[in-house]
Amino acid sequence: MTKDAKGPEVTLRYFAWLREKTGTSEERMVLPPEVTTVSDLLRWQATRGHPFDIAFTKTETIRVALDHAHAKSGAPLAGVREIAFFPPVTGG
Amino acid sequence: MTKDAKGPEVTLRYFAWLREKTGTSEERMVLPPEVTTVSDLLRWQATRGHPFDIAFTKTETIRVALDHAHAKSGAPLAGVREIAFFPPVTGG
Amino acid sequence: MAVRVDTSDFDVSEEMARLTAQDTGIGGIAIFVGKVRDHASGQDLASMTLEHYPGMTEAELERIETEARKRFKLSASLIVHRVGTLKPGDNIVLVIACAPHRQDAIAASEFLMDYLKTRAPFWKKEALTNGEAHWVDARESDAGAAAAWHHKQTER
Amino acid sequence: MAVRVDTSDFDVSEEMARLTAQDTGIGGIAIFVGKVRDHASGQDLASMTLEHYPGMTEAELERIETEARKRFKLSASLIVHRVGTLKPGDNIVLVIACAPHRQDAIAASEFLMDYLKTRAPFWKKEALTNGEAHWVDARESDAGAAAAWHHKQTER
Repeated sequence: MTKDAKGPEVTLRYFAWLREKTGTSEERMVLPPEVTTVSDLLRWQATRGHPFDIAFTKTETIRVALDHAHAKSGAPLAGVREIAFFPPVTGG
Repeated sequence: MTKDAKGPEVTLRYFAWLREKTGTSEERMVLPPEVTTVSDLLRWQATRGHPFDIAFTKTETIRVALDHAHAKSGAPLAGVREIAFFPPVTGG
Repeated sequence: MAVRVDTSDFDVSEEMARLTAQDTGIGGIAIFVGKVRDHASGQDLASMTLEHYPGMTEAELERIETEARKRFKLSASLIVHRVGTLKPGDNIVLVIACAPHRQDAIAASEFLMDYLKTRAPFWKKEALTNGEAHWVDARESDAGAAAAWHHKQTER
Repeated sequence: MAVRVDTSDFDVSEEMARLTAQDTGIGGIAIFVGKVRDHASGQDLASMTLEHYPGMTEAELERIETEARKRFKLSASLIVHRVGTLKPGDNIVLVIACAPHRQDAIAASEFLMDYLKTRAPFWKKEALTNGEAHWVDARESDAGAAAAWHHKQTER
């Protein structure tokens, strides 16, 4: 790839049991260059070690939002500033 | 018929434009013995002369209730104490 | 379960509070409020007068509620229908259905409205601002909506 | 059209009055209120805590309202959703849809609820009287109800 090795910083946010299991509500970081889609990101989270490995074991129960909008697993991360992880919603 | 020539008195009630066209909201009378069903009664009303003849011209737009319950044209009148005539309802 | 015919207005919050008081098993409340519109068939409306058949109205509304209770799992319900002369913006009818589950509450409120519109003995007379007045015609679509429920029951 | 996320309670009559003020073209108002039930999966509930995703919640609720306005002829609508810790009997959510015609109001309120339940980023955590606490699982039936609307659109 011809782009810079270091991409822009993004904000990662965690809600409900993902917040509890990761012990994290918000973090800022530069994602590895090979992480370019939502599904890449979910796989990468499981490789970050404890407690992320446990929180991201069953990724089929995890939903992702990019810049405040629901995103599918193939959605690209390029240009995104805020990424959120949460279980299926249960409001109403 | 072996029954008495004079049946029991019934109350007839009229609502909405049937009340206005007949100039009657309520009347008490003994129905002729040959009037035994709702459709008999509708036909008979049209023979009573002015203003009933006009009010009961288009009987397909007239609904009938027997003792506070909707009735079909074949419903028998025997034992009924209150009969109401009105257009299709428009509440709600 | 209650029905009421009233010349005076209703307050939705008050009626809701009365229906749900001390029943914390209720999860959903579906409400419908019908109001007088400012126009009728393209003409400006001055007022609307609602006539009803005292005695039959209450009996019919109770039959409609009883049928709703058979079809849906309800905790409480209420039908209030106003009579007399109303102005544009005034409330005409209130239907509230309370149930443990949302789906029952919503379906019951629709059922109550559809049946009320085709079976409860109320008649509307509209007075226009141009001085004319006429009795409102029954709408085919209302009869269709009620008939669809009958069909639904048969299908089961 | 308005959406609101609030820790405090709402008053249905007040919200209704605000939505309908000065619009006498409204003929029907459909309202849904969701409440905290006193039990969950057969266990007694002590309280329920609602978490949400500030920023996305408002954006998503506005998208849901915009979609409803495209599908139905609406005069006004409102979604209020509470967050924080609630007790059995407390109100959780309020949806109001006002329309010239009854059918649009009722269908829109159902649509808003179905979409809200599957798309708006709220999460419920239930605390039981026995001391246990757990996050509520999403219900398959809710996803099915929202999917049915999508199907409806495709059919047209």
